Amino acid sequence: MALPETSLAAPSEDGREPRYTSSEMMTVAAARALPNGTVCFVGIGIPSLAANLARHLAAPDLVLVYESGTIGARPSRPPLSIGDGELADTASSVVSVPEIFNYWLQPGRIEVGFLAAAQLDRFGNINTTVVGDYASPRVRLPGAGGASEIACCCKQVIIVMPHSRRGLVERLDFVTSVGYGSGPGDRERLGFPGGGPSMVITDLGVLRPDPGTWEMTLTEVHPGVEAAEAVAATGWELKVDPRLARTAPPTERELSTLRALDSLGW
Amino acid sequence: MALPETSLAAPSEDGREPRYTSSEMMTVAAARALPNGTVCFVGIGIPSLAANLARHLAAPDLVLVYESGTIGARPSRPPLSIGDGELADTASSVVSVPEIFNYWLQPGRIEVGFLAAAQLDRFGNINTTVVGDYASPRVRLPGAGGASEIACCCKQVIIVMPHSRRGLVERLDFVTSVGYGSGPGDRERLGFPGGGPSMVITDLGVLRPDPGTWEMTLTEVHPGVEAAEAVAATGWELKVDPRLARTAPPTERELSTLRALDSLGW
Amino acid sequence: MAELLPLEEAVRELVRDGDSVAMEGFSHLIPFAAAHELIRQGCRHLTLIRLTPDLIYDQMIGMGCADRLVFSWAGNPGVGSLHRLRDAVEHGWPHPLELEEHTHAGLANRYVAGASGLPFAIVRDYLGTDLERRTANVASIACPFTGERLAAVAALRPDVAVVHAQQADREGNVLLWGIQGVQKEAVLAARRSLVTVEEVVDELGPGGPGGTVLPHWVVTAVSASPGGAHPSYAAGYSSRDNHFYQAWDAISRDRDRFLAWMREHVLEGGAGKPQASPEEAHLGPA
Amino acid sequence: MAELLPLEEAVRELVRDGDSVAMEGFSHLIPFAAAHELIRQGCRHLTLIRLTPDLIYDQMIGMGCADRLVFSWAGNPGVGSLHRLRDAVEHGWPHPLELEEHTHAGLANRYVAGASGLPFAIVRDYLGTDLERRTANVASIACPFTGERLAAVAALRPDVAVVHAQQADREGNVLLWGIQGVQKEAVLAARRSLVTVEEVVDELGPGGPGGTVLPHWVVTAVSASPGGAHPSYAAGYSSRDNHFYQAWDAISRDRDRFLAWMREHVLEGGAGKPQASPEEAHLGPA
Repeated sequence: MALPETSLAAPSEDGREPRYTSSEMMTVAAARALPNGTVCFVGIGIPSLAANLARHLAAPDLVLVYESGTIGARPSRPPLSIGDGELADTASSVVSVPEIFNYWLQPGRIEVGFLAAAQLDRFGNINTTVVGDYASPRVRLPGAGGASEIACCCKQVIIVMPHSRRGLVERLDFVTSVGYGSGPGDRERLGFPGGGPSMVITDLGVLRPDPGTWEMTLTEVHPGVEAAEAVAATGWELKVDPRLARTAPPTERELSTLRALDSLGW
Repeated sequence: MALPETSLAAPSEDGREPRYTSSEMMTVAAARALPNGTVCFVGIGIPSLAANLARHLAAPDLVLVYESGTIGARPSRPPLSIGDGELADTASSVVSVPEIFNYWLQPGRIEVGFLAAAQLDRFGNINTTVVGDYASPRVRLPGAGGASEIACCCKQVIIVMPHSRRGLVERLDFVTSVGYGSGPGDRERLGFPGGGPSMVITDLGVLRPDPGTWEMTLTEVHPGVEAAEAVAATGWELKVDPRLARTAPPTERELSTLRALDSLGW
Repeated sequence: MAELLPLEEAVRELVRDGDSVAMEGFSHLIPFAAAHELIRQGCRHLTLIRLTPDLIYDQMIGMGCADRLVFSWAGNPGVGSLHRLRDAVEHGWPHPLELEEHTHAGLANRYVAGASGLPFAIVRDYLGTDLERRTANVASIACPFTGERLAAVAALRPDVAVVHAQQADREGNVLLWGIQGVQKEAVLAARRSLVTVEEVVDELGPGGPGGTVLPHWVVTAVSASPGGAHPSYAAGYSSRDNHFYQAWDAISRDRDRFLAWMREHVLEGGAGKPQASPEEAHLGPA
Repeated sequence: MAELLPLEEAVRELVRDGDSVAMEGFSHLIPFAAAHELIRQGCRHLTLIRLTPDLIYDQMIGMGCADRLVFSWAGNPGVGSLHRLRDAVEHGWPHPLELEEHTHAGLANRYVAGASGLPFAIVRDYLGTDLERRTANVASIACPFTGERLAAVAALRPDVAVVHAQQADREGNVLLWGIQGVQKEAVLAARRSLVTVEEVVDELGPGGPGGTVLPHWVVTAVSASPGGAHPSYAAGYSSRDNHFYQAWDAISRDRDRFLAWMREHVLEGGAGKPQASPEEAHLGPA
C-alpha cells in the first residue's frame, strides 16, 4: 500500500530540500517502537509496513500475527490484504478466524497491537465506524473488524495516524474501540486484559498517556516540528509533556530500507 | 475387544448344540439397527464391533465418528482404544476433542449414538459412575466421558448391555446420562436436541420406549428366549409389548463375518 | 449428503428470496462465481451475512439483492471504501440497506455458537463501545463463578451458507486449505450449504497448511466452479488478483459505470449459460 | 519463549509440590516419560487434571503424587479399571484422593475457556444428571436471548501443562499431528508448559492429518524424550503398545506388584540418570 499523501516534510539538517517525508518519519517511529522478539498483531497499511520495516532492521525475530489466522508470517512480498497467500505460505501456523480471536488475541497473548484510527479522542478511544450520525452518516467507515478486540486485549496498543483536528477530536462520533474510556479505572471496570494505548504515533510526533490522568499527552515531536504545531493540529486541548523529547531523524539505513519496501509495493 | 462372557446361548433350530452365543446375537442385533449411510458415534467395545460388523454387511457407507476426533474412520484393524492410530489414519477428518463435542456432537448432527451402561432404569437413564454411595462407592466406574453428551444430543441412542437384574435396575445409584428422565416432557424441559434412547439391545431381546409413557418395554426377544426370562432378569417390573416380536437368528454371513472380526481381535 | 449439481441449479434449489445468506471466505476463497449466479437469478430481499463484505457484497448490494447486511468490517482491503455499500447506506441507492454490525470476534463467535448448537457465545469485546448499544444480538451476561460481566452474542443460523473450496470428491466431501476464515463454522451453522470448488477429484489431497475436510453429510450441494473465487483466490490454484481489487475502486465509484460493468461481465457474461469454463469464470476488470 | 532443557531439569524448574498439573494426550501422545520424572522427583499434593486419567495417572496416584483428580473418564481403555485409582478412591491407598469429575465436553470446554481468556464456557450436558449437583465448577446459566437454561463450566488455568509431541525445532516451535485431543487448549490455558518431543529437528515437518504448531512463545520448556509417550504412541514414530495396556491390568491389581514394577522400571530405571535413551524410554511390561 502506498504511504498516505502528506504535504508536511521535515527539512534536512543543512536546510536544503527535505530528506524524508513526515509520513516516512511516522512509519520509522512506529518501526522503532517494536523491540526484537515482540509478538505483534498487525493490520494492513502502515502497521504492516512498519512491522515489516522493523523486521528488516533491528527486529528480525518479530512475530507477526494477522487476523486472517496466520501466526508467525514472514512475508517476502507485500500483502495487499491480510488474507494474502504469502502470509499463509510463510506462517508457522494457520488457524481459523474464530481461533485467532478466541485463543490468541482475547486472552492477552499478543504484546503489541497496531491500530489505525479515523478519529481518536484524548483517552485514546477510537472511531472507525462513521463520521456524523450513525443512522445517516456523512461518511460510512469500515467498522470495527478486529480493532475493538485488539484495543481490549493486547498488552499494549500503538496507534498510527496522521495528525489533524479532523482526526484527533474532542468527541468521537462513535466509540468503536476503547482506549482508556473516560479515564483511570475504566479498563479495569470493563475487565479488559490488555493495557491500553501506549503510543499514538503521528506525522508530527508521539503522544503517550499521562500516568496520572491517562490523557494522551505530547511527549515527542519529530525533527522540524514545534509543539505548538501539534497542539494546533489537535481537536482537544493537547497537553505537552514538560520533558518533551525530539524524535531522532530516520537514519540512512531506515530510510533506504523503507523506500526499498515501499518501491516493492509494501 | 473380546465379547463379554455369557452362559446364555440360543439353541440351533434343530435343537442341537447352540449355533451362536447370546452375546453374538446381541452384537448382530445392534449391527442390524444401523441403516447404510447412518452417521454413528461409537465407543470402544460392543458398539465399535457392532458398527464395524454393519460396515462389513449391509451398511458399507456407515460414517463412524469416534470421540477422539476421527470423523469417517474406516478401520481395517481393530482399535483397542478410541485413540488408536488406525482411526486417525483412515479418517476423512481428524479434529480436536473440543471440536468433536462442540461442532459435531452437541448440535445434534449425529444420527445414532451407541452407549454401554452399568446400570439402566426404566426410562433409559444410565449410570456409568459408581455402584453404591458416591462418597464411598462399592465400585468406582469410569464416569461420564462422552456418554452424557451422546445421550443428550444424538438423534437416537442405542444402548447395548447384558440383561440382568444388577444392570436393569429400579433405581440408579447415580444418573450419569439422561434417557427420558422421569418420563414424558423431561427431555424437552432440559432442551436436549436429541431424541433419546430408541432401543436397548440385550442378550435376551430388545426394549423400546412405549410411545405414551416412554417406559422401556420388551418389544422383541431373541430366538430361544421367552418373555418371562427377560422379565425375571429385569430389576423393574418390565412391561411386555403385546405385539412382542422374535429377532431373526443371525444368518451364516452375519455370524461368519462377526467371528472373523472377533478372531482378529475386534 | 451432498449432491453434485451445476451451479445454476444449485443456487436455484438452495436460495430463496428473503433468505439469510452467509457467503464466507476471509480474503481467500471468496465465492464470487456463486454470488454472480445469485445476481443473475435476481435474488431479492436477502439478509447478507459476512465478516468482510468485500467486493462480493458490494456487487450484490449494488445490484439490489440485499435488504439487510450483517457484517464486521466493510472495506476494500488495502484500497479503500466499498462504494456501492456506502451509496446504499449514505444515499439509499438502489434502496436502503439495514445494517447490523459486529466486531470480527463477535460475528465469528455468532457462527461458532450456531455451529455448536448453542443459543449464544461469549466474548470480551463490545464492552464500553457504542456497538454495545447499537447492535442487535449483543447482550450483557455475568459469569456465574466470578460475577465478571461479558458480552453475549446470539447464535447465527443462516438459511444458506455458500463457500468456495479447492476440491470435492465424488461423494461430496470437501477439502480446503490455506487461510480458513470462518467457512467451516458458516457451513456447520447454516441450514443448507453450497460449496463451489476448483475441481471435483477422485481422491482429495494432498492439501496444505490449514487443511480442513467438510464431510459430505454436512454439505447440501457441491458445484464445480473453476476460478470461481476470482478476484479472490484459491491457494494452490490461483493468486489474488490485487490489480482487480484496485481497479474496482474506479469501477464502483460511479453508478452507471458499475451497472455497465455488471451487465457486461456478470449478467450477459453468464446468464442462461451452462457452468462457466475456467476462462469465462476469470472475469477481468473492465 | 521456549527453553530447550533436559527433562529432569525442566520438571524441576516447572513443577512445584501442590501445583495443578494437566498432562494431556487423548490415547495418543500421552507424556509418560514426563510423568515418570515427576514420580522420580517425588512430587506431592498435586491436583492432577486430565480427561482420561489412563495408566499415566494410575501410576502417579499409586505412587502418592496426587491429592486431587479432575477428570471425565477413568478407565483402562478397552481393558477395564484403573486399579490404583480405584484403590485410592475405594480404600484411600496410598492416601485418599479427592475427585472432581466432569463430562468430556465439560472438561474440554473448561480448557477452552482457559485458553480463550474467558471465565467460563457453556455446554449442553450435565443438565438432568447427578453430575450437575455433585461437581464443583459447574453452574446453571440462562441464555440472555432465549431464556434457555444451559450448563456453565468454570475456566481451567492449570499451573503447568505437560504434553508430548512429535517434533520441536531449535527455537522451541512444536509440531504435533494425528489425534489432537485437548493438548493445544491445555498448553494455552496453563501458566507454564512443558512439551516433551520425539526429536528436535532443524526444520519442522511435514506432519500429517490434524497437524498443529504451537509457536515457541507459548511454550515454557521443550525436552527431547524419544519414545516418551510409551505405552501410548506418537503417530509417525511409534504404535500404541496395546499389549502393555492389557498387561497393566495384572501389574496394577496388586499393591506390592505395582510397587515392585514402579521401583524397577521408573524409580531405579531413571533416577539421577541423564535423559533416557530411546531404549530406556521404552518401558516394557514386567
